[in-house]
Amino acid sequence: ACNSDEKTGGETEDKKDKLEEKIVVYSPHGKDILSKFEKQFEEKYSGVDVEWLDMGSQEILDRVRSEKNNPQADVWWGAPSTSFDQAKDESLLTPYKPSYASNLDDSFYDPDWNWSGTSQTPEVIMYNTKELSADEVPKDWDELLDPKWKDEIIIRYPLASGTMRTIFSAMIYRDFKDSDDPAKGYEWLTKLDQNTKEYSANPEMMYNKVAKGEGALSVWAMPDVVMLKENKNYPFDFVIPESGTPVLTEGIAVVKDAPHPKAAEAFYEFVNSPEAAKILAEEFYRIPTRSDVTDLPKWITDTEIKSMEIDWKVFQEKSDEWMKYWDENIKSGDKEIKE
Amino acid sequence: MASIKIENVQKAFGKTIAVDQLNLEIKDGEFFTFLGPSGCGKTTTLRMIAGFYYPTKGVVRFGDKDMTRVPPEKRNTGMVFQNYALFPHMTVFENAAFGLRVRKVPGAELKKRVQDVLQKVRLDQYSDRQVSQLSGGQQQRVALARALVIEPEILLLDEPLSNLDAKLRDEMRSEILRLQREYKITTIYVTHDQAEALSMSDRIAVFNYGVCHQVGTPSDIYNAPVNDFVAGFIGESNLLPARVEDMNQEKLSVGLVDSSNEMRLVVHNNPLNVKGDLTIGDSGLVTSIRPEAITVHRNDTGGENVFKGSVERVEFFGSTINVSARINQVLLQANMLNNGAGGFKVGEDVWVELPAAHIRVLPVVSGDSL
Amino acid sequence: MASIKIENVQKAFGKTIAVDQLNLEIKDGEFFTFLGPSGCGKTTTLRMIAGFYYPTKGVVRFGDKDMTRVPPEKRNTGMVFQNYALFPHMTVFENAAFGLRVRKVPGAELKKRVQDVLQKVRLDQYSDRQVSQLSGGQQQRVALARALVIEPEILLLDEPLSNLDAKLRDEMRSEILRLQREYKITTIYVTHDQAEALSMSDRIAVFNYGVCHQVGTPSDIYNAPVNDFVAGFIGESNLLPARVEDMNQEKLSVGLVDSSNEMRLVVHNNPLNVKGDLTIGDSGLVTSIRPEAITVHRNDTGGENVFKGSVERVEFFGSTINVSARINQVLLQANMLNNGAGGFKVGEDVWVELPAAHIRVLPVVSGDSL
Amino acid sequence: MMKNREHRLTFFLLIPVVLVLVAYVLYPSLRTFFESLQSDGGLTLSNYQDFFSQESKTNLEALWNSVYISVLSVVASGLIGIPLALIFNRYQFPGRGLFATAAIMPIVLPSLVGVMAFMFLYGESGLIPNLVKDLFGLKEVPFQIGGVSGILIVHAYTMYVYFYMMVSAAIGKIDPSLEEAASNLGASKFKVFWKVTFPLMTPAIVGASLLVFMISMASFSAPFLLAGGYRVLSLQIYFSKINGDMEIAATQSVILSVVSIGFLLLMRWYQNRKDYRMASKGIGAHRSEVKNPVMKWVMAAVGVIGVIILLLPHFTILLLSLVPDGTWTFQTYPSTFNFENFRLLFEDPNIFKPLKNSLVLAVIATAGNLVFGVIASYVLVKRKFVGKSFIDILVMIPWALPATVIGMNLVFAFNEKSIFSFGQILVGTFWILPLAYFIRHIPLVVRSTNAVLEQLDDSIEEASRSLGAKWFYTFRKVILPIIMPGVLSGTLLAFVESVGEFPTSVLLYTISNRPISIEIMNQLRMFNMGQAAAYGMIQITLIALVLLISNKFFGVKAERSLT
Ligand SMILES: Nc1ncnc2c1ncn2[C@@H]1O[C@H](COP(=O)(O)OP(=O)(O)OP(=O)(O)O)[C@@H](O)[C@H]1O
Ligand SMILES: Nc1ncnc2c1ncn2[C@@H]1O[C@H](COP(=O)(O)OP(=O)(O)OP(=O)(O)O)[C@@H](O)[C@H]1O
Ligand SMILES: [Mg+2]
Ligand SMILES: [Mg+2]
Repeated sequence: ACNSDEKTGGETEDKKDKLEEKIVVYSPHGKDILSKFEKQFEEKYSGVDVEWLDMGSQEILDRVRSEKNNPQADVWWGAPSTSFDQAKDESLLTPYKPSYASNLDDSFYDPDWNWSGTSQTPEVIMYNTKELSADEVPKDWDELLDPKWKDEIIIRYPLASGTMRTIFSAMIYRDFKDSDDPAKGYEWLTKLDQNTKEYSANPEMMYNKVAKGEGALSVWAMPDVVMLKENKNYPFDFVIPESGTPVLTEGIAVVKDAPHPKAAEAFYEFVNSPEAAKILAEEFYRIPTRSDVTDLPKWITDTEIKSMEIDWKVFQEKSDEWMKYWDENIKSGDKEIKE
Repeated sequence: MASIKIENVQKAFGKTIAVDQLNLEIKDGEFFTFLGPSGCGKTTTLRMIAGFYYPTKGVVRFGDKDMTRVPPEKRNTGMVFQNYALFPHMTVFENAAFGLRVRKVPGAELKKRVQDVLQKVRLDQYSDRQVSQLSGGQQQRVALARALVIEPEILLLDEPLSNLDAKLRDEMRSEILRLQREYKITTIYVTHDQAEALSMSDRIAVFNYGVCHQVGTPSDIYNAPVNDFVAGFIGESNLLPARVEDMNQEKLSVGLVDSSNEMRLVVHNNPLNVKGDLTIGDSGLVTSIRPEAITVHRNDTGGENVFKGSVERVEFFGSTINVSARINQVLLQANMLNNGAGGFKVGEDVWVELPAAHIRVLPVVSGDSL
Repeated sequence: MASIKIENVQKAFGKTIAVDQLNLEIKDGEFFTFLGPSGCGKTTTLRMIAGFYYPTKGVVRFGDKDMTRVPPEKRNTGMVFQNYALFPHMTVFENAAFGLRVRKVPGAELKKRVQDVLQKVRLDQYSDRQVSQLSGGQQQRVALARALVIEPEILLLDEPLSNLDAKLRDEMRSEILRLQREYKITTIYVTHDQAEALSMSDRIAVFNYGVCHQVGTPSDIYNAPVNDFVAGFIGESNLLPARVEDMNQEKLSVGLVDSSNEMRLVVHNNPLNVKGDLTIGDSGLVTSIRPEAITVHRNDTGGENVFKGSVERVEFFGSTINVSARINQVLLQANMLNNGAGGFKVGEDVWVELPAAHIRVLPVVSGDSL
Repeated sequence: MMKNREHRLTFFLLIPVVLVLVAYVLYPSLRTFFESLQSDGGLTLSNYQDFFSQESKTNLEALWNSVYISVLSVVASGLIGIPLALIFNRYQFPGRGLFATAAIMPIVLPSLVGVMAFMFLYGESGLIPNLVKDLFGLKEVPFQIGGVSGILIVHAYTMYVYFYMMVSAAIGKIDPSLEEAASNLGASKFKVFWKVTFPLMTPAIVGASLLVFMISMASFSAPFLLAGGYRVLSLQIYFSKINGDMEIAATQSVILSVVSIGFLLLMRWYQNRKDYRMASKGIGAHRSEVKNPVMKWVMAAVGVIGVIILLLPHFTILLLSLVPDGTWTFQTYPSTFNFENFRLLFEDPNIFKPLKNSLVLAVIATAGNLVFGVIASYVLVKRKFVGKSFIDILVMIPWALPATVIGMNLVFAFNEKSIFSFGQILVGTFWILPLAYFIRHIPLVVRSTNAVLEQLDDSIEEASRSLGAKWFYTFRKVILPIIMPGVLSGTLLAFVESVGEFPTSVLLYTISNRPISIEIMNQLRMFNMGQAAAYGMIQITLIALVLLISNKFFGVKAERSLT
């Protein structure tokens, strides 16, 4: 009913006194981040009650999809851009162009502004520092295929994981972008599969196994690795592959037919303000997308991320097919029977 | 009001026909008994009256009201189930009190009535027991108490005393009768104990294979059975296949088939002794005579229907003695009181007298009545 | 081998003592009957023999072997449960075949034996029915067939015929007896039917309240009961509280307490008629006389023990007639055959004769035997 | 006018049952079915064609694996649950009551945390294998779970409870004289069990088998966590969904429920061949005393050891909750223990809100289940009407479909106004969750009530009615107390499941009714294993308390109807 707001992104600031009394946020960011921002937002816009539901990004997509006829949420904060693209294709989102649009790199927003990026997540090679020294660790993707890592690699089961899907798709895409043929990539993945000891069903199990030394290596998202290392005392460190790595964009979007569109936009702006980005970076290990955030923590400024050139459109089109192929043809059946 | 009419009722379980073409009228306040061999459809009929089965065909009426499809709880019948059907989760007292609680009888009266009835069935000191802790006979008495206490309009008793000893059975019998007479409860009673049936009932219906053969007062049934099945089933009877050899207004002479036609009996030719119209040469008949009507003599007394035979078996039944004597292939049972008169010995020669007044000539209906 | 010894057995359920101080010896191949009122401990005793209960005290032996704690399946007993205990999930055939299957009897023989036994209990055409589709009596027969077919060493029958009609009961009785004699199966039989008990048993044990009062042959029990309970429980008996008024070597004169001491009976003074040593003035006794021993006359016949009274009730029991006559407050029951001799009428004056040879003087043990 | 009153009664009892089933089960499920017929905008069977003709045969392989795992799960759960039920119901030994209750504890495990507890216990770096390794100085861990056997172990572990509960309820209803008759006829203990006791428990075993079969068909966490690559249908559905192939997911769901329903029909056929009503004359509840004292203690020991093993995962969760985050990462054994996790949890002033929500939701839903389940079960078992099989299938569908599918169905059905929701939009309101739990657990109560109702002799009801008691009075005062053990076992299961329910909760919860399972999941997602475990412990304690209390009640009731 509120589609008229579609193109009025810039005016939000002016109308903030007319915000709805409430805003509902779906987000996988967890209690800590969400309650912090709830408090800050409510301080700023008194009279607006922030409600958030904390759940996995896949569940958010399910939920938004199934609530299509009767949306409950206003803002969906946090998911890889691919999820948003999927949601966009199912027209679950309302385009909104934020005030800071000019501070976003092209790759950090949807051309139609259905979503925009809030943080970037480079994928890295993660290793157990008790098992391996920094010199031993593979420096690039291809080194993972070295037979000496046989049964040392533990990987999160890729189908259910946005991170892993991105990495696997990227491995195929490296060749595909030129040859338009995934065969080479499949071959690469087959070799990786041969070195892989186990596919873990969820990240916790993967961390646990790598930490306990059941395997020494994995591939995963950098902020998580940093967080585990810094906050949870896991014996982890990471290597950014030399040849470049896919960098996922985590985004935010306004849900189509959101019941509280104005407040939604205010929140959209709020959590991506430079101050917010800084808090996210410092306390929650998230690398901002905005180019105008200064004073970032050392772990961000010190790491040089070589981003892989990726056409996310292709990813979105092909990755289901690729993953399906991997699932049905590459993944070796004996992996699950380990006794 | 509480008369029961069963009109043309049939009950089939799949292919088995348990009750067929039943027509009964049970009068208000009557004590009516169903007699019949095991599996003949007594329980099935009771259950149709209680409302647990719907007849496949036919109508059940109480008074003039069609009750065929009225639910059991609206019939005000009290039933003692053949398998007791006690409530396992209740004590003896609670079992007995159930019907009264349903009727919202106030506490004090309820207590009194239940204690009364439990006392009548000699279970007063068991009232707090779980029913599973009772012996078989005690359980049966709980079932009886439970049905009696509500003083229903119609009492349906399915072998309610089968597991009680003779003494207790006697007491319970009088109790049931007392209640029945006092409150004019129409009572239908199923029993296998013929003495019970004959002594208690106003009328009796005799069943076989789902069919009712005869309805009548105890002495009707006993003394004037309509066919060989009834004669054979109720009480002991010597049933001997026979043929009409000769007849006149007064007497009939019948030849016993089993005796290679050597034995002829004289029978009074009147409706009490002869069932149906007969002519000379008729066969497919039996003569029936009760063992207790037969007298056995040590010496030839002469006279009508006296035959010489020899003792083949002597059985001792407490108050009575049963003597089986064989006369030309025919085995006859005679019953006599054990009044100290010296018993007969196996092999001894005796003269057996079959008083003509006690012989009945009946049609044969059942293949297996003998 | 399969003799059974029960030594000093007691069985208590919590505070209820169901069986106390029981000592029995049942001989190999004997047909032994338990008689007693409902709840007296018959089933409990059977269950101890079958091995379902452990005695609280005492020992159960088969032959010389202590079986007290041997599990039931090692006892080779066949039991007909008072509640049938049929397997609801099996057909009639499967129920009957169970014991044979357990014994691994080969298929063809098993089939034959089961069909045989089902035919004997007249259930051959029901063999494929689920037991829930049978009538009460049919179920009881399945229970019987199931126990008989295994031809056990010991057969325990807990009121196995209570729900059968007289005809069938007769047949089943003979079948049980035949089997018992043929295979020399030690059999313990519980029944409430005294005629059954008296006619079938080698010996009988009479129980009351968990205590065994008398063990003996049927005629022992019937003709020479040891106390008023046995006399009163087995058969009908006129039990009259009495006091020894006078006695000599040959005769005893006892005064009936109820008659305000007006009636005196002459009793033969020998062990058959007098139980225990008596002296003049002894009370706490009863005289016992069977109804069938009493003769009722229309006119004064004179002689010993003849009293004038009047008829108070006449009951018709098929083959017999029961006359109750009152003589100076004392009510006497007399039994006579229904042999056509004209019945007595209520109120009529009669002379009642109590033959001295049939009167017994017994000690009183039970408060409630009357 | 109905033909007669009995039919009318059946009819009246059927109305609510059918209404509820049509509104909340059939109607939503049909949406899934139609979804599965959708492809390229039209209605076709092409999705099904694809399913079966797919080149790589992964779907067929998954289907086969699912069936295989489910059958094995049924067998394994039965092998644990039935003996435990026998031991705890047939033998009296010290502490029996406590252990009998403890045996229910596996269903108390929060699903994901529970499986993880298993990994911590028995995985390659798990406590037990390493303990054995260190104790005996082995070079390698002697064993570890994972793969198919891992799934089976976890399934057996969590699902035997269905057998345990339902068989326990049914055992008490078996007329002991039947077993006595069998042993009297010479059957050994084993034979008695195999030929009499076991067949007489058929309704309970069939019920439990159905529940276990279906729940394993739809089981998600265990195959996913323990054997991520092993293809089973429930995972295929999940992957199809996250791949965005909603039609394929729907197709796979439909096929999954068809298989489950096939199993249901098979079981029904098996059970209906025979009669299980205890129809002895009188009440043969003379409890047999024949007990071998040695056996008794052996049994007791087996039972107790069994229960200790069964409680190990709970201890593991306790352990995890006492280990502060970050101190048990690479170490084989934890070294630091304190209440840090609990402290962190309790700092949040809203900590008790989810607890309260879960309890309230579960109570509402379970109350509904109780009423509905008992009526539905009664109608199904004791009344005659046409279409019984259909109703039976409808009753089981909420269990045959994966929980997420049920959740989605509900969303689709109730995010618009409909008569079934009294013209309200239910999605986004408080009531959608209790409704979801209610629907989800219909089969539990119905099945467990069926199990005891099948054994009930009809003449008990007749006796009551001939004494003048109306049907409802009879039902309340006679039938219900007798079948109480079965009703309670189902209700307890439903309650416990409701408290821990996750897959539908996550789709349907709102701010106002956020349940505890969501909370645990979120902690887990934030890698707060310790706090998740602490939350798990709170949930376990809570449910354990409820169980203990109700078991007291249950025990009293049961005793009265058994002795
Ligand atoms: N489990 C039990 N708990 C308590 N008392 C019991 C139990 N079983 C039986 N009794 C009592 O023990 C006594 C004897 O019972 P038993 O079953 O042996 O009687 P019975 O002689 O077989 O009687 P009936 O002829 O009525 O079957 C009865 O008074 C009964 O109430
Ligand atoms: N549910 C049923 N299905 C099929 N046949 C049945 C069913 N119930 C009873 N019958 C059959 O109907 C016939 C009559 O049964 P009913 O119970 O009325 O006999 P009954 O006269 O009470 O016998 P009993 O004296 O043995 O109790 C029997 O042959 C029985 O096998
Ligand atoms: Mg019957
Ligand atoms: Mg008994």
